[in-house]
Amino acid sequence: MWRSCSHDPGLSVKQRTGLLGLAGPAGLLVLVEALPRLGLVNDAYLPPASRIAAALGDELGTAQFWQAVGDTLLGWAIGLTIAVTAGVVVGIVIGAVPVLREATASTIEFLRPIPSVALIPLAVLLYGTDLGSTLLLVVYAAFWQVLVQVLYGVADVDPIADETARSFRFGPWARVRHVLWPTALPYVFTGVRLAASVALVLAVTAELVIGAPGLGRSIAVAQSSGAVPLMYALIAVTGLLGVAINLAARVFERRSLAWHQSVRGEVPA
Amino acid sequence: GSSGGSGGDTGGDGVDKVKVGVIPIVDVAPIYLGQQKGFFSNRDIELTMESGQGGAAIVPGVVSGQFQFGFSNMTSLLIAQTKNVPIKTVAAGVASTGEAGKDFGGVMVTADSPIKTAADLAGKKVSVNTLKNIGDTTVRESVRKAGGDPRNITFVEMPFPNAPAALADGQVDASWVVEPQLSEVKAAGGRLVASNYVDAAPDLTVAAYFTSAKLAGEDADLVKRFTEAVNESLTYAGSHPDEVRAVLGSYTKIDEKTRGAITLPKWPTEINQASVDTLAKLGAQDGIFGDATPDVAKLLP
Amino acid sequence: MRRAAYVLGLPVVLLAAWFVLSAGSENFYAPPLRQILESFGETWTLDRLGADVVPSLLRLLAGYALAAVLGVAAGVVIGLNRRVRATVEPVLEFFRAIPPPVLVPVIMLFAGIGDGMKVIVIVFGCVWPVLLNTVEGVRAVDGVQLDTARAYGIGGPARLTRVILPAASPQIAAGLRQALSIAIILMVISEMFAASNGLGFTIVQFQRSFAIPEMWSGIILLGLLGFVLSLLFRLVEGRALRWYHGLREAQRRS
Amino acid sequence: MLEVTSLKKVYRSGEREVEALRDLTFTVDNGDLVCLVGPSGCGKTTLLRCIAGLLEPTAGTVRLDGHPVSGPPPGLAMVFQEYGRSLFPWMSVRDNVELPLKQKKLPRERRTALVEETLDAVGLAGTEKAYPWQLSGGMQQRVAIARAVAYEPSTLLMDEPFAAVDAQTRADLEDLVRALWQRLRVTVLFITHDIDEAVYLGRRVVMLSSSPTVVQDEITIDLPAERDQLHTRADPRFTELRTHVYEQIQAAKRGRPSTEAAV
Amino acid sequence: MLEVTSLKKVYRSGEREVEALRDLTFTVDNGDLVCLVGPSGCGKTTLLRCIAGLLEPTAGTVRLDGHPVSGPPPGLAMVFQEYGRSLFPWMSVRDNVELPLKQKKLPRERRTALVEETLDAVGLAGTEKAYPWQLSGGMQQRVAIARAVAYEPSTLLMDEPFAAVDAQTRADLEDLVRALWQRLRVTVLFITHDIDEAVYLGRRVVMLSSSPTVVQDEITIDLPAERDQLHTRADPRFTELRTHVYEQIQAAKRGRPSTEAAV
Ligand SMILES: Nc1ncnc2c1ncn2[C@@H]1O[C@H](COP(=O)(O)OP(=O)(O)OP(=O)(O)O)[C@@H](O)[C@H]1O
Ligand SMILES: Nc1ncnc2c1ncn2[C@@H]1O[C@H](COP(=O)(O)OP(=O)(O)OP(=O)(O)O)[C@@H](O)[C@H]1O
Ligand SMILES: [Mg+2]
Ligand SMILES: [Mg+2]
Repeated sequence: MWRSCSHDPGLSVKQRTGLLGLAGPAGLLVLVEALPRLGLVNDAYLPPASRIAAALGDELGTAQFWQAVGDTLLGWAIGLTIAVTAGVVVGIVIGAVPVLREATASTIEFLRPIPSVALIPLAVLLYGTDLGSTLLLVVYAAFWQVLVQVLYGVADVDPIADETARSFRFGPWARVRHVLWPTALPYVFTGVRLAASVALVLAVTAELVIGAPGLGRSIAVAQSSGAVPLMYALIAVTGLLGVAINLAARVFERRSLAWHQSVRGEVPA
Repeated sequence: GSSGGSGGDTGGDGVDKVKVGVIPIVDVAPIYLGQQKGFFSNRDIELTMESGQGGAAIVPGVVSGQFQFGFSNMTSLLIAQTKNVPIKTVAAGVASTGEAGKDFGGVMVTADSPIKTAADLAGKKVSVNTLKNIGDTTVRESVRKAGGDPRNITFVEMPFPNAPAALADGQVDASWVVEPQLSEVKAAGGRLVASNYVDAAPDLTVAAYFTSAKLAGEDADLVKRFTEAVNESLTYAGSHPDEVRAVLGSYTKIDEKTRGAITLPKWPTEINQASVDTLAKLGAQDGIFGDATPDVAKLLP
Repeated sequence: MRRAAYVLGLPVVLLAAWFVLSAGSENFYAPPLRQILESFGETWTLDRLGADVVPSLLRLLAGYALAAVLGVAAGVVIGLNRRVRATVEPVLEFFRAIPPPVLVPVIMLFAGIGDGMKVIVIVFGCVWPVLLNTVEGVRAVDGVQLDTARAYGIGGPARLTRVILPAASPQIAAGLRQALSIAIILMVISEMFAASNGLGFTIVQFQRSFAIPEMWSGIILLGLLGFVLSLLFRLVEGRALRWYHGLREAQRRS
Repeated sequence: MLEVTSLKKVYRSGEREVEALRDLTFTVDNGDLVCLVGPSGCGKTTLLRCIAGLLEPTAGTVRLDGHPVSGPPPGLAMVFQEYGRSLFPWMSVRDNVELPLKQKKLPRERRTALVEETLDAVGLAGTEKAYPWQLSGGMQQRVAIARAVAYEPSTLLMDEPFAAVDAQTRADLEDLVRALWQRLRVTVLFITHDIDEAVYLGRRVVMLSSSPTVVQDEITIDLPAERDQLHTRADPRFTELRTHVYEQIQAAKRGRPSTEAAV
Repeated sequence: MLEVTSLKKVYRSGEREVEALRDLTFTVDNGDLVCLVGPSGCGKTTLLRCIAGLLEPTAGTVRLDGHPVSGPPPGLAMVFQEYGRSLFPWMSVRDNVELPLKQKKLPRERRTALVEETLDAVGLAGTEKAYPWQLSGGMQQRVAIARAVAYEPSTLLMDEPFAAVDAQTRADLEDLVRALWQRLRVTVLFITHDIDEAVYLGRRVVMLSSSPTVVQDEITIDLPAERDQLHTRADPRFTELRTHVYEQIQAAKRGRPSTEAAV
């Protein structure tokens, strides 16, 4: 007899969550397969999922592809590391010192919305089409994500917790380490996850627009060559990279935030 | 060999390391071919191709010395010249075939479009890859020549790869595209209504290789060798279309069938100065240089 | 007085430094600040503002508002329901990682090339911080507060509007704020495709036509715009989250 | 009638496993006022949460008027031990008290009247516009009490509701709860640490053992229904009863039922 | 010596202005144990915060051993009324207690010994690895007490530290505080609502009036230094003293000093 799998006592919660997680992408695949097949969109411009998959299959065999993935990930990882480190340090210093916070607020607000794409000429000027250009854009864009989250996180410190620390005469460093940091940590994680994908977006965009080596350039080449399935395949690879990065971040977050409300209990629906 | 700081880095064995900013499209096939054939290494040039998306990314790279040479269309170079960007062309890049209906770029419409001739484009929505550049000025000239009124054409900016879809979807009435999108639209049943490069000027020079004024002044020898190598490549490419089609596969993803079918441009070694003058005139007419007038002589070698 | 000093102090110092350091600049792409400021006045005339900045602003606001509504709504649903979260999270992460510029062609397939497309591009890019922060905020609502709501039969819409959203509001605000600056970035990106007016379009045109001082003046205008918008945002946030800031400051300052 | 049958609750989180309640059975008649006492950490709060339908028991059932409780039943109000966190910091005192009434769809005038009346009864007239975090601990706790009282519940669960208020206010609030109970005949289940308070307030006192928790003992408080702070507490029977409860609790802490005879 | 001179504190937030303390003057000798009682909301917590240097008074000064207090002075420990929020939810019970000791740079063995000893003393042996939010209210409060005690402060400020624990545990903790005080001669300032507790614990009791707050009265508890729960509380002098305090508090609530003669 058929039984709904979500009631199958043989499945653990984890497995069930995993299955649900697959349902979403599966639905997306079906949609992309169906839309062009049913003629709802022209399959020359959005080919069915199967053809995209085939193009991806071909591409997986080439060294060029892996080189591009490697280049993109390298730019992403270095850029993200710099941005997160800088964002956290600057955020905590600024957030913890009210005077600094007030004095820098307007400048931060001014610099933040300057689109990183506007920095392209500057990047090319400084670094040509090397990794440096990508890094400049990635760091600039990802930095703000982390910084803002850290600033909000620092502001969220429970006054009583902070007073407790002060009453035991924790020094500034100990207060940061034991009160500020744990409180801000959930925000930092959100910031890092935001920054991780923004960094990926910017890495690919930079490659796309400037032409630095990486997946973005491959996408641009595929696009200008009219290799539509390949273009979508590469876009999908970008997306999959994002999913993988997020998964890793989630696992790490769960480990570090076992005490936090969002992890310890679920809001009953 | 050179010693100037801005020149290519000189390797220990007297070889110049040279970076060229190019757009990875059909137009630059000769330089890739020439690299394969050793035309550059023969002249002690170790060539690296850096791909950039259009002049906006390449020109600053050349000016700042990140690239020694770059590839750009003539109108962009003319615009740069009017703004006193310190650059100078060093070699021809690519030219129109000069044959109406058989050029590597043109204005396309869908099969069932009411637009029959270039004159019908008047009052319509036409996509070009970049506004206020070589595309719209030459398309206007086509319309003018066909007896239409180019003033109220609405030009929409749309990267070439996106144009076929937009055209098929009816988002634009006509699209100016180049190869390989030209073949793509044709394959989908599209019709050519104007060969704008041909209409603009006979044997129009569409693009050129350039360098910074600084490098041109400091390392004339390197520039000379580069120009020679490019010219040899252009000539070779002109006479070996099959090899051109083959080399396209190495730096683009154009599939083999399309590579066989596309119309290749002409690769003369001389920049057609008359056609550049025409481009300058057309641009001035359409107001893309602002108040200034380009000094063609200052730009060309 | 003191506030003004705080707001203007650092920017003035930085601008002065830029002015002095760039004064003798020979670099074509980094002209002296004086020249940039001169061109600022010439470039951004009232006509220009009306023709380019206003349409951009309208797209920006439409996209931002839509993203805010969508992000909060979806964020609440996803945050409240573990199953929904498990189902949609991978897909969302997938789309989040795709750079908007490569998606524009796909969006154009469905939304055409008008303002609709640009608004969708903005929504697509700036919905993520709102969504993510809402999800996190909703998940972190204090358990005792939720129990209180349940015990008193505060359910349905009231539970949402009176308990969950206010409790998550500080974090939602963080997301909205980040979304604002991303929205501006995407406004520029979206105007790189099929546009014929707009601030982003104009800046890109300046860049392409080598009008470098004008381009810099556009970037400065973008910064100013972002600054003004974020000031407005802070004003609104300050009012909406008065309780929160009060709560945090209560013991410290009073 | 409230029936708690073989209730068991085990908290599991990671490797740590705590048996908060082992096997609890008792009933509370409608309109009764029962005080629950027991050592700290024995599971009183856990029990109250299960009764309110906020926590799912590991085993056993809770029934209210014959219906099994799965979520918070209508007409139930609860005062949480964590009074500070149970108030919504984004609402003024007035809004905190009024919100549940809005949910009950009471008309505006009735709501206003109830809010004023109860805030006055707990001695907080004049703080309507303040935010909870602008109040002292005891004041916050009284806001939480006012909220529960204004709700006019048919069942009222209170978890150490007077822990943070001073002796005098506490006495006043005790009388308030008794008056309310007598007037509206609500069923009250009241957790306290104060044995005198339990005896003074309750019609019955249920004593819980220390962990693993079972019902240690139960007595009916046979003091007259009319009680007042001075005379009732001076009553020799009061002293007898409180001594009995005290001894049972002592025994509970030692971990076995007292062998002394029941009162 | 702790000297509080003409202390005044006005809370301002927006239009609302609350005069929590009007004019408070009193001293606490080194090694003294003073209990503070007063109506709910009269400003006891505010006073303690000012003494701890956590809050800046509007007027007046606090001096400790002659030095004006501007930040938390060294050797001071405080138990907060909001015990739940004063524990760090991201740390286990052990880490919560140990962290201040680390800050004091005590060697590891000493820390371990202190943590175990104090957790044991407050009846929480065996919960070291739990997170605070996995504990009952009373247990959380005892963790906060253990943290302060383990710190071996020279000045100990406690804000209703036993509010959430049961009578028996409370009695034990009272004896713990007295033992600690006698052994280490720490200066203790202890806020409570329980008049019996104040009299049983203190060497002096300071009574605050209701808002606007001043010192209503002060008495020295002339009970023998050796106290125990059974005999001391049965002492007739104990009853006299508690009645006096009770009457003063009653008077305080009525808003004027009692006219009755001092004891
Ligand atoms: N952050 C604040 N903002 C405004 N008013 C406050 C604030 N904190 C306390 N108050 C007010 O100050 C007065 C004294 O508060 P405090 O907490 O010191 O009282 P308390 O004696 O500790 O009372 P309890 O015994 O109930 O804890 C109260 O009226 C309270 O409303
Ligand atoms: N969320 C939780 N996770 C794990 N254990 C818990 C949790 N909540 C409570 N416990 C444990 O359950 C037991 C009973 O806790 P409960 O809060 O019911 O006690 P209580 O009788 O209310 O105590 P108190 O009088 O101190 O408030 C305690 O040992 C506590 O550690
Ligand atoms: Mg409890
Ligand atoms: Mg207090």
